[in-house]
Amino acid sequence: MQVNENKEFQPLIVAFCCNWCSYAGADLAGTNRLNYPDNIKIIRVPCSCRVNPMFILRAFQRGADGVILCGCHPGDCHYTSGNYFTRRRMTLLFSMLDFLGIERNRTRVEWVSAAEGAKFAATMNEFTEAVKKLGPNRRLEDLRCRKQ
Amino acid sequence: MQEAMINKAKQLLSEGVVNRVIGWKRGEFAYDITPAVFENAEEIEKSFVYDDFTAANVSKYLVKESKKDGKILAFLKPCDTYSFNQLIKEHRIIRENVYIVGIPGGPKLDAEKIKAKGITGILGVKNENYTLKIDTIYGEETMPFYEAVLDKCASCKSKKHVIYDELIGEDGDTLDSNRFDMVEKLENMTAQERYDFWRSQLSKCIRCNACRNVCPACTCEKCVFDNPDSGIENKAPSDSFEENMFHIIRAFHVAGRCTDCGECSRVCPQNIPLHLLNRKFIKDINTFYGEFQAGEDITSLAPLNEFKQNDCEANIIHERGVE
Amino acid sequence: MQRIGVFVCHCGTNIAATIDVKAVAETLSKEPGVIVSQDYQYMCSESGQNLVKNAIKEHNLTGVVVCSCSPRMHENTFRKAAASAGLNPYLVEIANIREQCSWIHKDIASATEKAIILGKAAVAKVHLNAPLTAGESPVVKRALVIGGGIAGIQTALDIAEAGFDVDIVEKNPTIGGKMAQIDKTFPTLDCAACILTPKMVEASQNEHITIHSFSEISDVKGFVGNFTVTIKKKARFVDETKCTGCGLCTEKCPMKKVPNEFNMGLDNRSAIYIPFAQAVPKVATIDPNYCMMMKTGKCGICSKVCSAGAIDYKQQDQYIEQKYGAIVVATGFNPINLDKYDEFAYNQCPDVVTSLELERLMNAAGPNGGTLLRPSDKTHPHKIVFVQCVGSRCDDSKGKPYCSKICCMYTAKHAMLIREKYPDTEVYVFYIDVRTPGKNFDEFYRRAVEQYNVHYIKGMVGKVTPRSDGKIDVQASDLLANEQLHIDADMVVLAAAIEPDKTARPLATMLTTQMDTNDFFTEAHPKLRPVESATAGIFLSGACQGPKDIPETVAQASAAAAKAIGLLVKNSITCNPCVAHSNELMCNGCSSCEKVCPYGAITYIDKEFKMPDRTVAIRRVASVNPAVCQGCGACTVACPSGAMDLNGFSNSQIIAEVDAICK
Amino acid sequence: METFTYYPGCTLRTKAKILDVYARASAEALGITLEEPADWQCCGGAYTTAKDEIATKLSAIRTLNAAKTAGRPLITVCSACHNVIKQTNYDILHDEEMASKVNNYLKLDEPYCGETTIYHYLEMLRDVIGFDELAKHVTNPLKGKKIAAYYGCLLLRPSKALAMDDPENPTIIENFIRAIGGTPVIYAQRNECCGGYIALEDKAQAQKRSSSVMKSAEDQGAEMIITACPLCMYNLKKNSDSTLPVYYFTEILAEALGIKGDVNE
Amino acid sequence: MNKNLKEQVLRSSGVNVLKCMRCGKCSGTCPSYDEMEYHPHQFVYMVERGDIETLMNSKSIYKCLTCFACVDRCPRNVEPAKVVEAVRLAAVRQQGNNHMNPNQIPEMLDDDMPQQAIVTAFRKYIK
Repeated sequence: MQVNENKEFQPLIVAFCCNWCSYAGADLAGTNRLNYPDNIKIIRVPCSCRVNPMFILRAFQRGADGVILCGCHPGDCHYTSGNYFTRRRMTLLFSMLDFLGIERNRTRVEWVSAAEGAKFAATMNEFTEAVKKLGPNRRLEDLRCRKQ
Repeated sequence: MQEAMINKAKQLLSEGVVNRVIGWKRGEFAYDITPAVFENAEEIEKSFVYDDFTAANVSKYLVKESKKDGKILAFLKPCDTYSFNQLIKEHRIIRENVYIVGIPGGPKLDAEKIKAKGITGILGVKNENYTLKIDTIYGEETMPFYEAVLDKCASCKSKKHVIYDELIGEDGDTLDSNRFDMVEKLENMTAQERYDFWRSQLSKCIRCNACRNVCPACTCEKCVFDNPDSGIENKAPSDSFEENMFHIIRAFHVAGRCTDCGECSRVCPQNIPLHLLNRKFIKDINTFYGEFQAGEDITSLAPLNEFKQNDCEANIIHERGVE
Repeated sequence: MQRIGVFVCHCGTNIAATIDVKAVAETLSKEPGVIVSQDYQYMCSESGQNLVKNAIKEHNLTGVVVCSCSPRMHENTFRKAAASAGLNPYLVEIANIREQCSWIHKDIASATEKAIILGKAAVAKVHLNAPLTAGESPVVKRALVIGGGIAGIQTALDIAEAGFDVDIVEKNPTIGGKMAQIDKTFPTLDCAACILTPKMVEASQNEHITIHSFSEISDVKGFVGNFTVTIKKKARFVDETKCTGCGLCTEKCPMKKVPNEFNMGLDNRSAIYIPFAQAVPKVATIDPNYCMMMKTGKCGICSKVCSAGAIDYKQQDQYIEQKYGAIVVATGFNPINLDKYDEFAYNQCPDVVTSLELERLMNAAGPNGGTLLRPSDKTHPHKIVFVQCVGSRCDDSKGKPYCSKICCMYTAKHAMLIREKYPDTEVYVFYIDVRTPGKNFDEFYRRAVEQYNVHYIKGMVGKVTPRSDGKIDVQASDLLANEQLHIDADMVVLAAAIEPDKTARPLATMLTTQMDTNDFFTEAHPKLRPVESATAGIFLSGACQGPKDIPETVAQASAAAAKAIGLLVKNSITCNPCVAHSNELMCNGCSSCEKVCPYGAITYIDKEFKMPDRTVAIRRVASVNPAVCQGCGACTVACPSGAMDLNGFSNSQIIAEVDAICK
Repeated sequence: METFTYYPGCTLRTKAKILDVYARASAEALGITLEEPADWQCCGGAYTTAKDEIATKLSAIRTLNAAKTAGRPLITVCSACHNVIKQTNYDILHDEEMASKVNNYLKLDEPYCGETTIYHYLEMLRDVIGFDELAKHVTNPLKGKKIAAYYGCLLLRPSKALAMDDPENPTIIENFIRAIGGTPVIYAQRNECCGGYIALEDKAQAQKRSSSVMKSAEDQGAEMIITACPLCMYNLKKNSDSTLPVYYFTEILAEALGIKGDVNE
Repeated sequence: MNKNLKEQVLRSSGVNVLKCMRCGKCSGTCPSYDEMEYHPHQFVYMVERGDIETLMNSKSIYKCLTCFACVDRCPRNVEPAKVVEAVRLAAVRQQGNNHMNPNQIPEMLDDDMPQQAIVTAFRKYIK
């Protein structure tokens, strides 16, 4: 394998976006041509509360370096309360990952409304930078899934 | 105590209040005490055991037992009543089919700790003024009582029965335990140290599923790890990720439901301190969402099934404590 | 064996300029199960859809992946196409390679690579898609119009005309909005009140229209066809049902020093007030910030003089809950605050006014009874300078980037009216461009110049300095004469930019509708769906969507009404089949899912199970009501055993997507 | 007692000593220590906005770096110095290319990257001490005095870099005037140019500009005008056709604090 | 049109002259307007056209007071003063093109003239 020392580490980031706010916010970022890195790959879910912790672990297992979960702002959930459950679930999940010594900032929850295209792009830029700084995910990967 | 329990069991059977009794039996060794169902006075007389090694929580067995015909008598230690209550809350036990006699709890003994002192061939134990006299095939040995106590009993959270039909002996109170000390100690380590600690522990896991089988919160009809459709079916860990995954998901599934009975660590043949994962969640829940003790009652909502509008954001995890 | 078709759209150059669509189609053709992979100029066009339909028929496809724009845009288009070709519409997946790929990336190689990955994820998902059948949900035959300006009034009248009940919620004590404050309307110069107030009366008398004035929206729940809205009726301390609008209380009220909002603060009103003579509803309102009774407990005069006994100092805010099938947003606009433009001395000099203030100064019902007088000394101004584009067309942090659209025309109107009424008054208009596209608009502007001799000067005012002699020194550039002018003006009128009402953003949040960066509501499609929001069942009327003059606002208001009526005439709408379902064999009956369901869609039944040992066990298991379930998926995560899953977004589908992306 | 690095600038050593001595005395009375860096240089008087002008920015950077090394915020008094130093710092923070060129040139022990916080003396009064607190120290309030604040151009603009106040609707000097007991006079020309350095070459223009400013203040009933800039002082006093008295703000500050008599001009 | 000069002025000023919408507010607000042959908006437009030399040869470049009123009030964020300065620099950087000679200074001074004015003039007029 040839390693290009100068090549910047390009993390793989999975973004779960709720259909009503954040996915629409991502669309708005696109409509407004607000760039963010192609490291971000979006998976559409109906609501942030659809995201099972096992999806997040699965992404890390398969080689993701960061996972970000975006939903409607608290109080604005299309389903009225889904994001509140998300918030508690993710708080505990992040805490457990931290407890197990997994680097912080590989995971994030952000609330992005359908009107916040700019925030979506800014969040994705910022998160990608943060994950880049952490380097590749090694503590929560499945060696068998490592890309050669 | 064993005597009083046997008498109570026989009485309730003869009065027809119950038609079965769940208690404990001795296995091959003196310290090998496992739950067992007795259907008549003779069996009880013959093999019912309740002693310092009787630590097993029988509440989980009632998920199945309570669905059978007739009422069953269950002897529940204080910690077991929390598990029992939690299962009632989750509609897993039919309360009417169980007659609960509350019995005083531990501290119970850990045979591994006695063996660790080089004492083997254990035939029986006696607690005399907190000195443990151990009768072995090689003669009598002694050790300080508290050095042989199970970890889960050493940090006992409550001597109070939260549910019962009658009590044998006095009821106690909830205790100020130091149960979060070790969690805190880990929290204060660096991420790398924590990572190393858990790697050294979880890499021992052989996925014997003892923790899952004993856990009163793990009562799923079919565990996601056994279900080929769940997407995470995994029978044996073949990689560090899978070792982590199983325990993270298991802890997550019981978060807000785990009563901290400590059975998982007690039964782990690899001595992995699994209860620390559950306690971490309990500590977080207490910190973030207010004090919560699963199984304390049967009405309160589990912390993950409710919310407050001003709950903290998940990202604060990345900013608090030691990284 | 899956037989999947992949269809990659160029979207003209929208996608094809940044993504090598041929390479995407080529690469995806090698994915397992894919038997046909094509690209096409416009997949959403009829011939593009035919391409998909023909492929479904020809290859007997079991799944379709369209790599195109956002599924929020055309998912339905392709689902319909699939259905018409005999394929279950839920066997279609969209890979969003426009909004989330070609439009945000510049590098062709990496954008193409990403598009392929998104395509692979969609293919992986469609492998696991199951055919779904949509249920139906009833439509509540009632519409809500938020905002009672000319837009809201027109929309409500049109909906009512079609026979549907409609509620107007207006935050002010009266409907009428900005148009009620305007003196004359361009380009015909007819009086605004003369054409507006009959409509206001019509609205109040229409049996299908209920007006909730002095009310706000406090909560919106539900979905198209079935919204539940909580309306907060703010306490006006006057019983609406009793007040006759006689106005005696407003005359007798001793507190008369309250800045009059209706006249832009140019004069005062009493603490109990009726905004203007033709207010609808014509009901008094007490301003608790000024009412002596409310503040000190001493006074009570209004209560004493009210023969109807309508005064109620203890009145509380009321909350009404009402169900609606459709919601029309008509929240309108406001002129911007001019604090950051004090080079025009707006804060320093009362004779520097905004155009809306000038409307009131010139209005017969205004503070000066229609005589144009300077606010400072009530003298007649002889030289008036109009400044255009104050805060519009700005690329700085202070102003708005857009053209406010109405200023050129109303300034021509103002200039003309002043010259008509006061021929001794010189009028100067500093303009950057005069923008008059609209029927009879440019003719109107030319009349101001040619017939009324208004001095139009190409250039901009740079500094306004009030002087002690009462004159205002206006320093400006005259670009065509190439000189800097100093005009001793008596009044300066600023054409302040307009912006959406401040209530729009929190409202958008409650409605889960999109807004642009300027807080204008975003239409579902800028050309083809200009009066619909992207959220089904929510329509846009008037200036809340962008700057508009009155004719345009009314046209859009009627268009929004037509769209709302189109929804209300249906008895039911097809509902989302992507709902949760529980696998009874795995369900523990633990009630976790029930606890997190916001719709109460989950109940429990005792179900008999035949056990392997031939015995029968009865177990409590969850059961989802698909008509009530909205498909959020909260239950699927609450369920520890994984018995609960969601159609269209199943655990295995999402995991397949994760795996495809991370491969 | 807080300590700040204090940059007087060339004019405060010579023609504008009054501005300096009262600034120092008042600071002391307010419990602030001003410490002058050992070897400061003249800021250059005007900021060169050109991106390809590096040398003209160096002296300001040296001052900024001195404050950084001392670990203290930098206090300026003269409007021109403040403008130059603030704009320099803004460009260092926002123009990476310039920052690297400057640092390549200076070869400091550690590159200067815009770390220093800069307060104009007025900002120090507002943001560090607080006008409410200042009011408590006033023993000799300028009761009833109608005072016109003259901002000129350099304190406020370019507002992106200076960020002192709203450039069209400033309040800082007016609030200062209120704090010392006076009544501020708002007039339109308060943020227009006095003519500045053009006085050297084109007296007529300076006269025109200064007179226009003074007239505007007089029109609104001002009894005196205050400034932070020696060049404004010069133009308003010398080149305007008005007799309205002009003072440095530090002088009337010292007066309000009741220490004016103690200071040796 | 001198392409190189235009390039240089654009680079040195950092201004995007294409953002100008020709409203003339810079010239409307400029305190030195009457002293100038070419006015702020013309600087922006002439730089866009590449007509730099005309500007360089005009005394207008020494009339800007650097008061930044045009910079702050420009609705399009064009920053005309920076263009004026870039053109002025392009002029004085040419050898022998100093606008002022140090020995002219003394006669311009009076007793109260602050140093500040002199150093500023040196910055503006001389290279």
